[in-house]
Amino acid sequence: MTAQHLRVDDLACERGGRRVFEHVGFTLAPGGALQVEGANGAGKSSLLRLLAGLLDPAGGTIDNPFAVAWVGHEVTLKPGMTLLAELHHWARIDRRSAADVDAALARFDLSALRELPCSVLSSGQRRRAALARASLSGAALWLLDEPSVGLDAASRARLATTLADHRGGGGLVVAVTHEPLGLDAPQRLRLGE
Amino acid sequence: MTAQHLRVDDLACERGGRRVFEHVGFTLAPGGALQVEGANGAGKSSLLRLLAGLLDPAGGTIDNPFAVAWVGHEVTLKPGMTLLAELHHWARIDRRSAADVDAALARFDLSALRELPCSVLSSGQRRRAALARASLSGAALWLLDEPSVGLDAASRARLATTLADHRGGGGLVVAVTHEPLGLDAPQRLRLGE
Amino acid sequence: MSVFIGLVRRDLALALLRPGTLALPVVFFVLVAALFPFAVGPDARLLARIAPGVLWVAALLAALLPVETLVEPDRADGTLDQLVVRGLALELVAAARLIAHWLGFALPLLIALPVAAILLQVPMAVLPRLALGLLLGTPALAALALVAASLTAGLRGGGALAGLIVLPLALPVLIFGVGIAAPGALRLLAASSLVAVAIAPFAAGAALRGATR
Amino acid sequence: MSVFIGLVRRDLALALLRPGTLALPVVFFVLVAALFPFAVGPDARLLARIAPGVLWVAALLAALLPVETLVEPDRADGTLDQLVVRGLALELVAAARLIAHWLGFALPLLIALPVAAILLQVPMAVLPRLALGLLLGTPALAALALVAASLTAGLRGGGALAGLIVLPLALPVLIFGVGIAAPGALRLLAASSLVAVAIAPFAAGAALRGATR
Amino acid sequence: MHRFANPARFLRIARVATPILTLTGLICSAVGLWIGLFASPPDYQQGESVRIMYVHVPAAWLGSGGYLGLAIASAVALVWRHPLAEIAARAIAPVGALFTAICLVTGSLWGKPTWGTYWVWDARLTSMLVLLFLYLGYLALSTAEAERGGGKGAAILAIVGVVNLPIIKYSVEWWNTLHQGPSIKLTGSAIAPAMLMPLLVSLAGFTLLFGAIVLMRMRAALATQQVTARARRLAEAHA
Ligand code: HEM
Ligand SMILES: Nc1ncnc2c1ncn2[C@@H]1O[C@H](COP(=O)(O)OP(=O)(O)OP(=O)(O)O)[C@@H](O)[C@H]1O
Ligand SMILES: Nc1ncnc2c1ncn2[C@@H]1O[C@H](COP(=O)(O)OP(=O)(O)OP(=O)(O)O)[C@@H](O)[C@H]1O
Ligand SMILES: [Mg+2]
Ligand SMILES: [Mg+2]
Repeated sequence: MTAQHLRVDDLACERGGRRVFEHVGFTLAPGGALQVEGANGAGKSSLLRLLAGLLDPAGGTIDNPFAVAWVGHEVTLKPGMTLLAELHHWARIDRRSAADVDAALARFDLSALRELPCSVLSSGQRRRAALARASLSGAALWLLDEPSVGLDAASRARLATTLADHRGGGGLVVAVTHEPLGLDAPQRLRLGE
Repeated sequence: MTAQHLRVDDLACERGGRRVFEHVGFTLAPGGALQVEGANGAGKSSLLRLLAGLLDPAGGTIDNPFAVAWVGHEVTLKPGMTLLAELHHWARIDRRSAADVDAALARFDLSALRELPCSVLSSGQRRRAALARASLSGAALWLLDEPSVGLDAASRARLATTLADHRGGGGLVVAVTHEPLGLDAPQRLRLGE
Repeated sequence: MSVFIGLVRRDLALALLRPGTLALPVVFFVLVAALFPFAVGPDARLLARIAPGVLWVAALLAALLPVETLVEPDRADGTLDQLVVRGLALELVAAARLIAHWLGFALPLLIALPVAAILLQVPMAVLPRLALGLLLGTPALAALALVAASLTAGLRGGGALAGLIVLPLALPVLIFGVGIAAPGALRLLAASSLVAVAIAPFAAGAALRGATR
Repeated sequence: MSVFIGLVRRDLALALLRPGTLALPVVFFVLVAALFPFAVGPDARLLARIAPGVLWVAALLAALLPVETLVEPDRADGTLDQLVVRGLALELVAAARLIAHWLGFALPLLIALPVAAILLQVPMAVLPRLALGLLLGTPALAALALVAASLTAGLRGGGALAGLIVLPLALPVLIFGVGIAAPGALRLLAASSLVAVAIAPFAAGAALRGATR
Repeated sequence: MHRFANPARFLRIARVATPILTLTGLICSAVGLWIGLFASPPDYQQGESVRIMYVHVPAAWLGSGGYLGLAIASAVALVWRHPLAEIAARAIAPVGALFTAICLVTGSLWGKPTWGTYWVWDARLTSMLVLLFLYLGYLALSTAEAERGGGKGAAILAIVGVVNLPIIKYSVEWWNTLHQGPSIKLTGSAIAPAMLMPLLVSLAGFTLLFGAIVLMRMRAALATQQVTARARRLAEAHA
């Protein structure tokens, strides 16, 4: 039998009674990456929500055998909590160790900020924290909504290598973006054409 | 006598008791643009807050004779309100006409969405709304924090022309960004070096 | 001035978007009124005696319910920044919010008053005086709630913290309000409302300025 | 299971209930109890008689205070999304939130009880019964508040209003609560709490699933 | 006003003042309490229980006096942005709250034998209770603000609270008070010199101790402030 794939077939999406897109289909193998592009409002985030099971399809099928890590537009950090406490909380839910947390912090150069309350982090530092949370979740399929937004050059490089490593380990990436992410040879999907 | 300038001299910034940057100074003439760059956490947003008077300098002086339009990291739209209601509200405060609102909506290609509640707008549509609010405020000095974040190619082009028009009319722009904004011949300021 | 009215209108519109916020105090108010007859038993005289006090405490506590959503959202989503940048005095903003909050919280309460009064078997003759008392006293409560909300914006433990701040300051209002039978109490009530309403915008404004920093 | 405990711990931490800061809500309750003597006068016998009512008002207030911040922030900032994506049942999340909410207001209330009792001149003999009544009844209040909060999360207009419809269901609990002297009242309290707590996680979970869509 | 603005100078002065205040304070209160508890006559109607007075009354005065100090410090912090004023206010609050609590406890302990109950809703008792609540409100708010990284809220609250104090005092008119009125005046006190003397001595002692504790807390606060700032710089240095 063949390895498992993420299979999406003839997918249609409605938001607020309006058909946002339809006839979207693709297949993604382990190690693969899909880069989703399109104008504002084309339905990129909606597609990600469908893949994550956060939204019900208006038509078509999604066959996703993989565990999912989610980085949406919101960074989802509680202001009062320290960065470390936040990551530990999610790591516990994902059954990951403290070592994994430290590794993720280091991966996005956040180690020095670990004790700061999230309310004082800068926008890029927050985004990096959200990426760190996904990278330590251990999930195979990463769903990233404009992951490079607000990142400085160094962090974008880190993101690129992190994504490459993840794919190297057989992980899958579906990333929405308006600018290159440094994914090598990604499949491309343009919505709203 | 000479035209008025935005003058910043030997500025220092502290957040949470920590010195974020110091010895920052520049002068911006009407029609001028300053592009602020630097790593995450270098203090770009803090600098904008200082210029906007939303933060008190830890040292140095800011001499700003201009009215300010502010586009921060937050888009500041109330979920339940329609896009039109939001812009009308701020336009009333800025003593601008309904015609100005329509023009701003058109400028960022939002006219079709005017009746939608802000909660359903996509991230890029929201960001465009925030830019539209600034562009109709009639203020001379625009303070923009990563204005191109989440915008599609077409919207970035619109942003660039809008900024050019504003400068052409004698307006000033201070923009924080990690990527080119299409400003022509901007002064550059790199923080955190 | 037109800006000020615009702010009030806007605050009211936003409040109407979340009628749950408006209804919650009323629900609480009526529940409390419905509760006491069972607490003190059928003795009507006793009930009538405590009724004004119960209603006032209920009103005071009801004013606290929306405290966590009164200003914090505006701080978190950058609304305050937008207002400050436009050179609007936060005192003005606070004053507008105060009016909107009073309209949104006191009016429903006054409408619910007859129901509560019946539940507490308040003689109809007393009702107008009670209503008048609440009418004169609630502005002070709204003012205190606003100040507390501004002081605790963005802080942990909003509700209890705000309560701890408001309740001691609200005591005079409560005392005057309950003692409306006493001569001159109404005047004292109005006076304390005046003082509270006069001070609140400045206190709240200063607190908000701190919160935007 | 460890995940569940983790969720409760987290909710407590977010609800300011880091060990030590329990003091804040405790003081708050003492303060609420202290309001009534101001309102109904210092008559010791009268105070002792309304004491159960007072305590239940405090309980109701504490249960309702956070209604607007109990789940809505988690919806708005994407926390619910993160939990759903991890395949956690929202019923589980709701149950954890229910426990945390109850611990967050009922515990301080019980701790404050003795002091409040002195202020309200409650004979020490009655105290245990009062405490038992609160212990048995407050879970129901927490459950109702959670359901209301979940129903209103993300909704505006009519929907948000509809969420409050569950709150009047608290009335029976309150009535049993203040009537604990009556035979069988304690059993009724326990029963209503059991029912409410059993149903709430599922109702809330379903509501939350709707809110994330 | 700004002579003490610079923490260094303040620290120098405080380092000398603290032990002196502590020592004299301990001596005075020890003497006062000893005379009060053992070497002074029992009250002709209250008997031995009157001895509680030597703790109760000073505590009461320091409780209310402390709040005044708190409000003044807060005002200075708000108006002149005096760096030490806020620290002073935050140092005073818990101490004042403590003395207020002592007054309440000793008072209600005294109440049992004299009034036959621990608590009555009497104007003075009530007003003291409210004062305690004001203290606690200030404490809660100031700590919460410190968590967020500063703010003016607590200072504002302290000042607004002072506006409320006289109002609370006038609440006497709503209740007939059980508590005795002022019997100690600058001229012609209605209290036996044998009782007055130890009372005043222990009052002096408590006051000195109050000052000593406040100074200690201020020094501690300044120290931690510097430490955390340094730690922050180190952490962020390689951020
Ligand atoms: C919880 C109960 C009590 C509280 C809160 C309380 C509070 C106070 C306060 C605030 C003062 C200072 C008055 C001032 O500012 O001049 C005071 C003074 C005093 N209290 Fe109490 N008190 C309590 C119970 C008692 C009892 C039971 C007695 C004895 C019967 C008592 C005897 C005195 C005396 C003799 C003074 C000094 C009178 C003067 O010169 O002001 N107190 N108390
Ligand atoms: N809850 C909702 N109800 C109704 N319409 C919605 C809702 N959410 C989104 N929409 C609409 O669906 C369309 C797609 O939204 P979506 O967020 O997927 O766009 P997007 O491709 O992510 O855009 P962006 O690049 O700006 O993020 C938008 O036009 C938006 O107005
Ligand atoms: N309220 C605050 N209290 C303490 N420190 C803060 C606060 N706000 C920001 N900081 C710190 O100040 C530094 C600068 O923050 P700022 O938001 O200006 O960075 P930035 O240059 O805008 O970064 P980005 O590119 O990620 O937006 C950051 O290290 C941040 O942790
Ligand atoms: Mg999107
Ligand atoms: Mg920034």
